[in-house]
Amino acid sequence: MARVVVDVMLKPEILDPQGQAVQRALPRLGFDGIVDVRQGKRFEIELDGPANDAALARAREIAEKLLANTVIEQYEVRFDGAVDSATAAPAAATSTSAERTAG
Amino acid sequence: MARVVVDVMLKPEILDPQGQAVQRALPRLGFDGIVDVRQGKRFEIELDGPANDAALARAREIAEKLLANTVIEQYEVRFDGAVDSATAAPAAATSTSAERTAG
Amino acid sequence: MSARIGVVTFPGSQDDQDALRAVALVGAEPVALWHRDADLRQVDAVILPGGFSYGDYLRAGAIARFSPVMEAVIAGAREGLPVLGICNGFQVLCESHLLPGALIRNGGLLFINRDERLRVESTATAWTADYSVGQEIVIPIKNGEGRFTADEHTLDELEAEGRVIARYLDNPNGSARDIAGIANAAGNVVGLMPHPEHAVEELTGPYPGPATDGLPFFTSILKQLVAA
Amino acid sequence: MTTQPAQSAPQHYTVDTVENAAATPEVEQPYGALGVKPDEYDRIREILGRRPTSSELAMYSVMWSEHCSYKSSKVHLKQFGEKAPEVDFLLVGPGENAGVVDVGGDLAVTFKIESHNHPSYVEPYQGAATGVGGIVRDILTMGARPIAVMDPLRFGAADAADTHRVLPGVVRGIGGYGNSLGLPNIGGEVVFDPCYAGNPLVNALAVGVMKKSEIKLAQAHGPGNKVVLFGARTGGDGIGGASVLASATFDDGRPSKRPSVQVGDPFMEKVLIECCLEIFAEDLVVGIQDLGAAGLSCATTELAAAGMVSAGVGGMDVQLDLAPLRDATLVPEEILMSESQERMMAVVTPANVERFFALCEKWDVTATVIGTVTDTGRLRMTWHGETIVDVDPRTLAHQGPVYHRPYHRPDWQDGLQAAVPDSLSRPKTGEELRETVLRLLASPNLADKRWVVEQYDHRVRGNTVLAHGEDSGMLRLDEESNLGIALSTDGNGRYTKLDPYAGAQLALAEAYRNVAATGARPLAVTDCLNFGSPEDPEVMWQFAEATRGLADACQVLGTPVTGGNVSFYNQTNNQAIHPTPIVGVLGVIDDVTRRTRLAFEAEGDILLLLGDTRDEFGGSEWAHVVHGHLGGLPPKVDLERERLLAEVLIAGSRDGMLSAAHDLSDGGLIQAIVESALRGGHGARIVLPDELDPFVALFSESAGRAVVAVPRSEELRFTDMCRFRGLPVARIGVVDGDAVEVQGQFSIPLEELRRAHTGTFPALFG
Ligand SMILES: Nc1ncnc2c1ncn2[C@@H]1O[C@H](COP(=O)(O)OP(=O)(O)O)[C@@H](O)[C@H]1O
Ligand SMILES: [Mg+2]
Repeated sequence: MARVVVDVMLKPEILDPQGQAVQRALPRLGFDGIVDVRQGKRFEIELDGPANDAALARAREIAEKLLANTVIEQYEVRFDGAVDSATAAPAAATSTSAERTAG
Repeated sequence: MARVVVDVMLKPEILDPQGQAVQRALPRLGFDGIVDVRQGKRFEIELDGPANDAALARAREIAEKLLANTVIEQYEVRFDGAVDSATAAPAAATSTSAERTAG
Repeated sequence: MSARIGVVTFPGSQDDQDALRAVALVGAEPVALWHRDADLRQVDAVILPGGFSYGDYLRAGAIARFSPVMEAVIAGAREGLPVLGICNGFQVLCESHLLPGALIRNGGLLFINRDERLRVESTATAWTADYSVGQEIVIPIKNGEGRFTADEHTLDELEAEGRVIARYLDNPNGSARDIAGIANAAGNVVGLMPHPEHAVEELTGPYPGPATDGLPFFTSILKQLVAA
Repeated sequence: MTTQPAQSAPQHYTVDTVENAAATPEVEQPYGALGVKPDEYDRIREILGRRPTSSELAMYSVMWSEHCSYKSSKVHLKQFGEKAPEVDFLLVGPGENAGVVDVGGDLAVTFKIESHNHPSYVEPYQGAATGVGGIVRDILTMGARPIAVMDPLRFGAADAADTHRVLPGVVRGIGGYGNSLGLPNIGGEVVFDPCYAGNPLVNALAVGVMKKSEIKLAQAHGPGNKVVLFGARTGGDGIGGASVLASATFDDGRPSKRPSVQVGDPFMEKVLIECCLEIFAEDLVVGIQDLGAAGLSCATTELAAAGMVSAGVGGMDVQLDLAPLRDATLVPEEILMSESQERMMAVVTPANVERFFALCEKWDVTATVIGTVTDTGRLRMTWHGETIVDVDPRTLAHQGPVYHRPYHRPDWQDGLQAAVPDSLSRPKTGEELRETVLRLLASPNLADKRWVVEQYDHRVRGNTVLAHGEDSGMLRLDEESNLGIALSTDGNGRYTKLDPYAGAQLALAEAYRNVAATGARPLAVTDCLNFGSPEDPEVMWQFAEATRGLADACQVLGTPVTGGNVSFYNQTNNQAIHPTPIVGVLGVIDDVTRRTRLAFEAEGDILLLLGDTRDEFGGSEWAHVVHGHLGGLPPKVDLERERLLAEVLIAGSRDGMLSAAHDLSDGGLIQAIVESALRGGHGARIVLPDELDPFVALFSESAGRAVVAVPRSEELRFTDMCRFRGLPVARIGVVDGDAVEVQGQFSIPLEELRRAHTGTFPALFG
């Protein structure tokens, strides 16, 4: 079983009203010194088969075709390091690959 | 400047209609062998000051208070490894800390 | 002869019955199309209606774009088949790359249902010929992701080619250049966030009115098809 | 076919079989933690002649809960039947998923209101969303196409921090779910009062339409017929209580957490609706039931029990392990209690099963045969071949406990009623009256609710004739004949606190008046009774009085209660909310093009005040906003007057005499006039009757009143009709100009009124 994470974020040049709303709310909640907030989507996908390059390529295809609208979004695909539990090991530790595309 | 990523996902026991809609669509697009899809949110936050434990603690507080609805969501806070460019280094490489809470 | 105008129902479509009603009101023959059927049943034009296809959880229109019916619609549109995407239909057209740009979350983040004043900018399309350029009309919007966005180059191109078909007079959601609707270069494919099918009857249209400013979208296409 | 194979049983789980239960009478069961009282537990043992299995105990605990069995309210709700007026249009009365009313032609309308108060406090978005989803499934279950929703809401103080957490989420949830179902939201209420802090009220009403011949009932009969579970998979939603059973019956190795909050999937519900309607159209079901509170327990027992009652024989065998699961670790007790949303259960003849499944496949809806109707008189369930439930379903569904809870009039009631508002300082000068108008207009309860209702789609389906901002919502049912219906919901917690009997009647009177004001004839009632704890005798007294008042008033007005819902335990730290009965009235109108709007549309129209104005400020909006005062008695109830007023309003609409009509309620005459003026964009010149004190004339909340605008040419005909019928009518002014002017007192430009009225919500929540 391969667990892949796909992060989809609006391209930097696209306005992000959700991120901006968060940023505007923060000072009111007493959080200062927040320079920028961007909000995107995170997908956790479980695929049949081994966690190899082929799995990653499949996930990338899914991201390209469906999960991201590459007119406005960019995505990043990588293996999920964090294991299946609520108390997690550092996500970084077992990540083996990551890439980002500007779509 | 500290760049922190907050991943917010529905708790595993909570129904995820968004992920299910994606999962059901995939076979129609020719993607088989997808066992599970969960969809959540990803926030990229830039904070003033150094990327130290205090910054992470602040981000965690923001996540707890605003970004995650801890009744149904859990979150994970960590430094963003990927630098600010579209061609990315592996996100994992520079991550220094990550934790997940079940809220 | 009467024109056959198809309205696609995706799972999660909501305003399909309303589009069918508007088609019938102007005297065209309404034809219900199903998302799983690649067969367009010999319609002369297609409307992609409003709603929340597949729940719109991922992105509005993202999944609907891949349905069998859309393969036929995309192929037809490239051959000149008139297609009108209303709200969710507009989103589907952008996701299908039949129209440029994308529709993102409204500026205020909220779903907005409101009667909007629009200015018609182009009558050189299959769906707007019955208006006059500069005409001010009232058509309701109802959406959460209706903010049109595209890169500057695309926007300039749309303007230069006269493909902006309507603009908001009181931009409700931060749409780029107040754009409410656009057309493809050939003018057969039109996408519009406001809902003309909800401005076709005195009884149910915008109040205090004018209530029926949406009718010309449907009379335009009917006249073109009957003339053809 | 989307049938899925049975899952394998989770490891470590020890099945508590019927056989085992019979053999181990001494096993201690955690009934107390499930809310089952010791005497109730004893009765279960007596019914079964043994101890219940843990699955049976799970079922009894939910079916005999207050929520499902109405054990505290039953003895009072009975009056709705006993005092029901004789009518010929009631096709299905209380007891089914929703009442059904004959509206003429071959059409029937079903409608019902329900609460989702507590879940909406815990998780406002999902709580409200699933509240809408639940009531819509009730309507669908009757065989009807759902055609609209409404949402009466109550929140704590508008400026309280928690209200800013709860309200935006609730509104987004109602919109998010309702809009995604393609259901217009045609009305509702937003009312603030500190008493609802910690206990917001989220009531949702749904209405549907069907052919009279297509009414469906929740009954399982015909031995050999198949029991089909379809829609969403079953997850661990809303089974907090089941954990005690779980811990008693198995050990480790499974997720410890069960979701306390249900998440709705409106897309699933939308396809479920369309799928069911196609199934109904082909007449493929014998009986159908939605899965709401108590989930599978409720659906199986109610179907089986109703089938036995109506057909004389019946019963059901269920293979519980066939239920498709979202979480494979769920055990039977949890599956039985799960409240996962967007599920339905149907009884289908074997001959129709294939077609039924084909339609499910068309809509991508998961469907599974999980059981069979029998003639054993028993509801039996197995889990991987072992029998875990064997009961008479009627003992679960119909023979739950009935409580005659003690009640008494609170000691403080006299004091409250004695604290009359007469000594509160009243505005006297024109300038003071002017300020009071603007202050009330901008107060949260009277302010413009556009910020809320713009988040709701009220147009979808294209039959919405009237919606927000009008006295009632109105829908066209038939495009040929223009037959339509109107609906209004109302309820005033302050009035009901001052006098529960009168308060409930005033809620009905207001909704009734609102329906009539649009030109529709009020027909029938649904109600949602929101109260504190029934274990508090003072709350129970409020409940007894309110139900008695409502039942009596329905009898007088000829509008039977067709169904409703009771929500108890709305209290925090022993502080109960104001008793808040919300009443929904359904009316019918033969020709929707004759509807009356409330807007002043034509300059020169004559303004007439119908009804009597008295010095009545107990529980008024003025006393609340200006003085923070609650005391005295609510406005006098005169149901005969309400009926007369309604007749006049309906006749005026039918005969084309009215340009506008607006009922008078919170805020009194001036609030109504300002609303009508703002909506139509025309001002008014008002000349108050000499015999009335200006403050009383403008702000009193006397019931049984309306203001109408009539063209000059119709004035005589209309006033003659009023006099002939004995309804007091007074000419109070004319539609005119860009201001609301009260002669000799003040004049306020429409723009200034509009700013006051529309500024409040954006400032609070924008
Ligand atoms: N306040 C009430 N007035 C009239 N009928 C009521 C009231 N409360 C509940 N009922 C009726 O009791 C029956 C059971 O109610 P409920 O459990 O809410 O139905 P459901 O199981 O469909 O949700 C329904 O027919 C309902 O209409
Ligand atoms: Mg029900």
